[in-house]
Amino acid sequence: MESNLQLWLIPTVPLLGALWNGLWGKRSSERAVASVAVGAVAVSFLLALRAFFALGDAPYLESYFSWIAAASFQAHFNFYLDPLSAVMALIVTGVGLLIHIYAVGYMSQEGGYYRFFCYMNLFLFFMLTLVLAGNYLLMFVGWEGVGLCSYLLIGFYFRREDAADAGKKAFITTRLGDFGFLIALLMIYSTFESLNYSEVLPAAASLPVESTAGPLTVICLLLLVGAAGKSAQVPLYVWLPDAMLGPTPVSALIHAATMVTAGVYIIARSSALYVHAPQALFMVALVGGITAFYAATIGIVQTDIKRILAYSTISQIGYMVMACGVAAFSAAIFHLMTHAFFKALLFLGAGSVIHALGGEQDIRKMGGLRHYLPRTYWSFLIACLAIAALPPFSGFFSKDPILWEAYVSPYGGILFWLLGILTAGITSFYIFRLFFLTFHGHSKTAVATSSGIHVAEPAHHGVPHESPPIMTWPLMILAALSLAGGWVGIPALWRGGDHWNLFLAPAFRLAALPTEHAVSHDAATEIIFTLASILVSVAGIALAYLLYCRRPELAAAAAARLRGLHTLVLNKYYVDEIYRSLFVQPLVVVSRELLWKGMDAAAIDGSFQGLANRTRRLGDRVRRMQSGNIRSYAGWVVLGAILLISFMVGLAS
Amino acid sequence: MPAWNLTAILPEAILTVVGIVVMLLGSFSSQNQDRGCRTVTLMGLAGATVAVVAQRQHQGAFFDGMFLVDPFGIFFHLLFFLIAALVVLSSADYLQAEKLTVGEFYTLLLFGTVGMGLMASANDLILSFIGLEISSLASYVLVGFRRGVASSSESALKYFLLGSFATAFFLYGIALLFGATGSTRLTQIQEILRNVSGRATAGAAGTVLLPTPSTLSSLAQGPEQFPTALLGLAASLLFVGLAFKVSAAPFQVWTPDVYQGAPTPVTAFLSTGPKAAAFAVFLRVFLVGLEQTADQWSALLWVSAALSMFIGNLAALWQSNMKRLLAYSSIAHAGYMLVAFTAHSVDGTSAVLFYLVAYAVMNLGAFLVVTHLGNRGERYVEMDDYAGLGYRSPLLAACLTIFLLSLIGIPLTGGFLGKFYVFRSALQADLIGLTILSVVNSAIAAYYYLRVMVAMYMNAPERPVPLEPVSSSVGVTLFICAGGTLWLGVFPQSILRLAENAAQWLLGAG
Amino acid sequence: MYPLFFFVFATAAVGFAINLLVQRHPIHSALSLIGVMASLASLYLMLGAEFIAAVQVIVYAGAIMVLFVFVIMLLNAGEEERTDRSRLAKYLGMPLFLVFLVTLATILSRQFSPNSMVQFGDFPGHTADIGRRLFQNFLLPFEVVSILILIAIVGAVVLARKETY
Amino acid sequence: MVPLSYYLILSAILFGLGTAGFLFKRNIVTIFMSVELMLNAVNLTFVALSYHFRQLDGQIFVFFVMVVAAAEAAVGLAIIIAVFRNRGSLNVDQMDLMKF
Repeated sequence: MESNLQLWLIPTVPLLGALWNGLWGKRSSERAVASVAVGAVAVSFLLALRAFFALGDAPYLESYFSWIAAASFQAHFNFYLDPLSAVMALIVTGVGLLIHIYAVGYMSQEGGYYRFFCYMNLFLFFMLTLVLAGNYLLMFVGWEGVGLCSYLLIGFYFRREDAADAGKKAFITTRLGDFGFLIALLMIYSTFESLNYSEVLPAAASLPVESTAGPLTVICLLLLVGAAGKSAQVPLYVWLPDAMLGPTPVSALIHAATMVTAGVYIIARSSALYVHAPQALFMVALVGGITAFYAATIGIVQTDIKRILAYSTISQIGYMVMACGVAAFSAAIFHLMTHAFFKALLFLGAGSVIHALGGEQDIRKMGGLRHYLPRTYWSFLIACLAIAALPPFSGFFSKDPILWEAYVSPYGGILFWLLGILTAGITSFYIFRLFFLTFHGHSKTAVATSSGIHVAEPAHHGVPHESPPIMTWPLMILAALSLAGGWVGIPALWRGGDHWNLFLAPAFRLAALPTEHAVSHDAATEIIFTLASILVSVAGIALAYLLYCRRPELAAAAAARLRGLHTLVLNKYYVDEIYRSLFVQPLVVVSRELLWKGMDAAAIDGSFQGLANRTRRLGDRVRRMQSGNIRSYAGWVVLGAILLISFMVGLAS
Repeated sequence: MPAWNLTAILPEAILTVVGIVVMLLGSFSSQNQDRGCRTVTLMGLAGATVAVVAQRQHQGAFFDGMFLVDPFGIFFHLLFFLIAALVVLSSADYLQAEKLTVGEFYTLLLFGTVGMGLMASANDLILSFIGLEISSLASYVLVGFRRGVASSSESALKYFLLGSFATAFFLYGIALLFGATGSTRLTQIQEILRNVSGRATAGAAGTVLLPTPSTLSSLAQGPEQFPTALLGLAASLLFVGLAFKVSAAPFQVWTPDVYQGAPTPVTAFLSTGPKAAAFAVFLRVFLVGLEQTADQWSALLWVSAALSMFIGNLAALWQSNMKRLLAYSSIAHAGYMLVAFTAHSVDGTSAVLFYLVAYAVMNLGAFLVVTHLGNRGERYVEMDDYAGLGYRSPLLAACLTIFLLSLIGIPLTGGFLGKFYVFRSALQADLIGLTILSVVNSAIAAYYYLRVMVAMYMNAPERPVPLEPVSSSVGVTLFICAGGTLWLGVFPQSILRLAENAAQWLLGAG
Repeated sequence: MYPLFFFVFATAAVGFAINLLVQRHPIHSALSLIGVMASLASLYLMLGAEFIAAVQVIVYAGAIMVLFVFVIMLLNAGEEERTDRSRLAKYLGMPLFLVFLVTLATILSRQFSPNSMVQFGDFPGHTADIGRRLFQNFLLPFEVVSILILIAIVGAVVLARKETY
Repeated sequence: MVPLSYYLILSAILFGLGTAGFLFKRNIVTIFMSVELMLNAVNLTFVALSYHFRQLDGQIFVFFVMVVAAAEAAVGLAIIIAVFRNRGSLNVDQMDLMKF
């Protein structure tokens, strides 16, 4: 690494873009605003690409100036490039670029164009700072910054009261997590006397593995709190579904592809700490596994297209966190990347659908859109196949190692594998439910519109229409990536080169497992496991097909065709009903009544809401102390004095 | 050494003379009177700053050991002069709009600053007391400066009555400390208490002799003769007086009412200047004079810090008046500083000092926006009046956003680093419970600051509030405050080093 | 002889102080306060502080209290109304007062030995010594106090001036 | 001869009565007089301690306290006059324009 990479340029260029648009955007044309914003991201992407190819074996460090130089505390502005941060920077700028391009079309005629792109560029600045930072404090700067931008962008539609509330909810919930991070950071400093990765990570690697909870475990658990807040893990996930009130490109960029994965990144970044704190690692796996399963079940019963995708995101990040928890860090980052592709695609596709239907988000009111939105349809299908983890789509290659590691890793176990595989089945079910309801079946919207029930928006000309090319091109590129993005990591088992793991290996060298794999395994077992997971995914799709696509069509066709087949159809119908009552209905009931309404709405969301209300009520009582009466105030002073005196004198004697 | 030394009090002397000059200048009615007064005041502050900087070469104890020129005092002097200058700059338009007499306003401000300077440098409790009274009396008058307005004079009354009530406690504390140790000189008290506790193994309570002159010099009778309960009583009375002045719970009751009714620039001044001065006395009295009884008073600080944070933040959730909101937030911020104080270490003390600077800059800025938007007669100080400000006056809104973000504690602002040092020093002192409480509090606090931001950027105004054009003095002040807030967040070294130096000096480690 | 004087003046001081509380007209309260101050001046004399005793009478009882009486007359303040807007003072006031008093008195009485006695003529200091000490060791406070007085003058003018311009 | 503690207890009693006056009196002027009573109580402590230590510092403190009290009285009474002009009342229970 001889050359000077000028890493600082990567985040700074979007910052300049944000400043430009913030200062002059109001007076510029949409075209100028868009070209500045997109151009900034494109330059940043190219720079990230250059850095990626210049990457050597050893981590590359660029230090700019000393930020805090107190006698007892030092921190620098420095950036750190290793395979992990290089990959992250590429994902952030690459996906960011595509989403920016898409937003050029999506956000036109929305109002506040320049503001939107200003915030988006600002977001990229903070996200890249987070990813490239060379120490935990600078990472915290990015960490808080992305939270702030997320808040600004969720509340973008400032006229909507609920959007503003959602923004606040997101900000405050994640802040609770942020303070876990902050305290972890202080503890890291007091343990290692430094915040630089280049010093902390080797130091941590040289410490013995903590068999009982020690400082490392505490640090790791606090970091987990921070990660749970930002990455919407149980129990701090409540803000993410509400965050969907923001514009769709925001959901795609911040609440699916990049910011919400920061929690995974920080755990992977601190992998050297985590492998020396197995109890914390177990908690990570548990949180991830539970979140994955729990959020997926909720996804089944949602009807808002973006909320389904939100729960799906929570669930998929749960997967990544679980992968970290079983010390499969490179698998986690692999899934992070493929997820960024297909989830961004799903969101953008959903945005395209919403755009075409003039703002409609309820999937029960959609249907038959494949005829109207062919390009969206095909790209969406690829994304669905990818998330359902069918070979050869990218999701398959990234999800499979996680499931396998969950089973064989010394930190894993059959429990995590079961959670994972169940989630995989549910995932493919709900995503195809969404898919079939949206794109297949009858076009309900068109009917509704013509009968005048559905009041169309001005953009909606009765018939749904495909989005302009500037919106569909990013979809197609993302579709290609969702299809092929996984091929870089084809494992040896499938005669691949296992390039991904080899490439990322230097980043996790310090996190090399201190013990050998406890479970010995052979290729045959692995193949069986893989087949099982494929089977489960296919089963999920088939079920969704039967319930949401096949049945209504058959019912319609049967009436017109042979009468003899009718019984069969009825039988089929009957089977469906059995299916329904035996498997789906309980699951639906359980997940709706218990998990969603009971847990999600009442317990967790409710407890946050309740906490907020209680806090406010407490505040009301507190402010009654300020009665405005001077004599009462003097009474408080005397009361306080008496308490102080009795305490002090009581101590003295 | 001569009994008196002008260099030691040169800054105070300059400000006094300038104050008198401004007072005289103000009495001549002329066209450019306001401008002249302002220029002279600012020049005086600049001169005093130069004098303070020059004083770094002449450190030591003066006036029979009553007045210390040390890094701690110098740090506070610089802070006070900065605050005073910013208040002078930001009050120009306000005074004009409210038709208030400029000369007297600036005179009182300068005299108040002299009092604050004395407080920061005083090594003798009597001098601290007089300094406190000077700054308090000036504040009382400034609070009631809009004498035709009922709320202003009511504020002055509340501040005055409760302030002198608390001062009486403080004075009683001084008297009893004098009784317990035979001295009011802080360094002497420290010496005496060190000797006592050096011999103490088990300080027996019960009937004990007051130290007589002979015991003071030799302390021959041993520590069991030492009036520990009297010392505790004195410490708690001093605590009452000082906690009142920094508006720490449970002695914060006066703060919201006084801050709300006072003229806004005065509120800005009160929440930064006299508060910082009271902190200076607080730190000197407890970290120097009563250093040996730290295990007793640190528990008091613990409770007071926690209560201040909770009371300030919880009550602020309900406020719709910006001045009252910032008043409650000021209570909470006093709480954060007390957290670092509780740590009782060099780090903690320097965290307090740094926080004071950061808080001064951001809070003065926030109040300046409130002043400017309030318009004539402070008509528009409700949160609803801020609706849509983000579109109507983007720069003003952007500045307020910076201040609010800093008050929340977002990185790259001074407020963040301030909180960061506070939490760090608290953790290092193993105050884990208190750290968690302060973390919870800063999460609560985000809520009400965000409400203001939501109002500015996300609510449409129901009735657009008239916006006066930003004058050059307001613009310059805003720029200094906003720039300073960011500067402290990105390049904190210089201030931090000063703060650390001061803290080390105070705790005798440097 | 000494105890008798002490108890007479102490009782007078406390009695006048209680009277200050009990009286409903501010003028009566002000006169009671003058009584307290006179009693205290006598006690100062008994403690060997002649200068302070004189200043107490001249400055405190003389100047400051005259100011009070003047303001009371100026504002034509009548008897105070027994309003009860402060629930804290109404219900907790008495207990707070008693607890505070008892705490202070207990601590002070327990911290001082009964052997430390006060008697006539046992104090070495004189007024001349006060002057010397004031202008040597306490020069700075002495000078600085003038600022305080200046603030008082400016403040009084600013606050009490009528709205005429 | 009287024990020194008698003086100190007397001053504590006067201080306590001063606080009581602040809590119970309704007229602003009287409340302010209570504060003066408290300051007087502290002065007695200072003089008594001055006697005890056989040094003059305590008396000098009293001197300063008196000056401060005088200045405070001037400002305080001016504030009271301003309040009276605005509100036409001296009842402290009515001074609650701002609360909560």
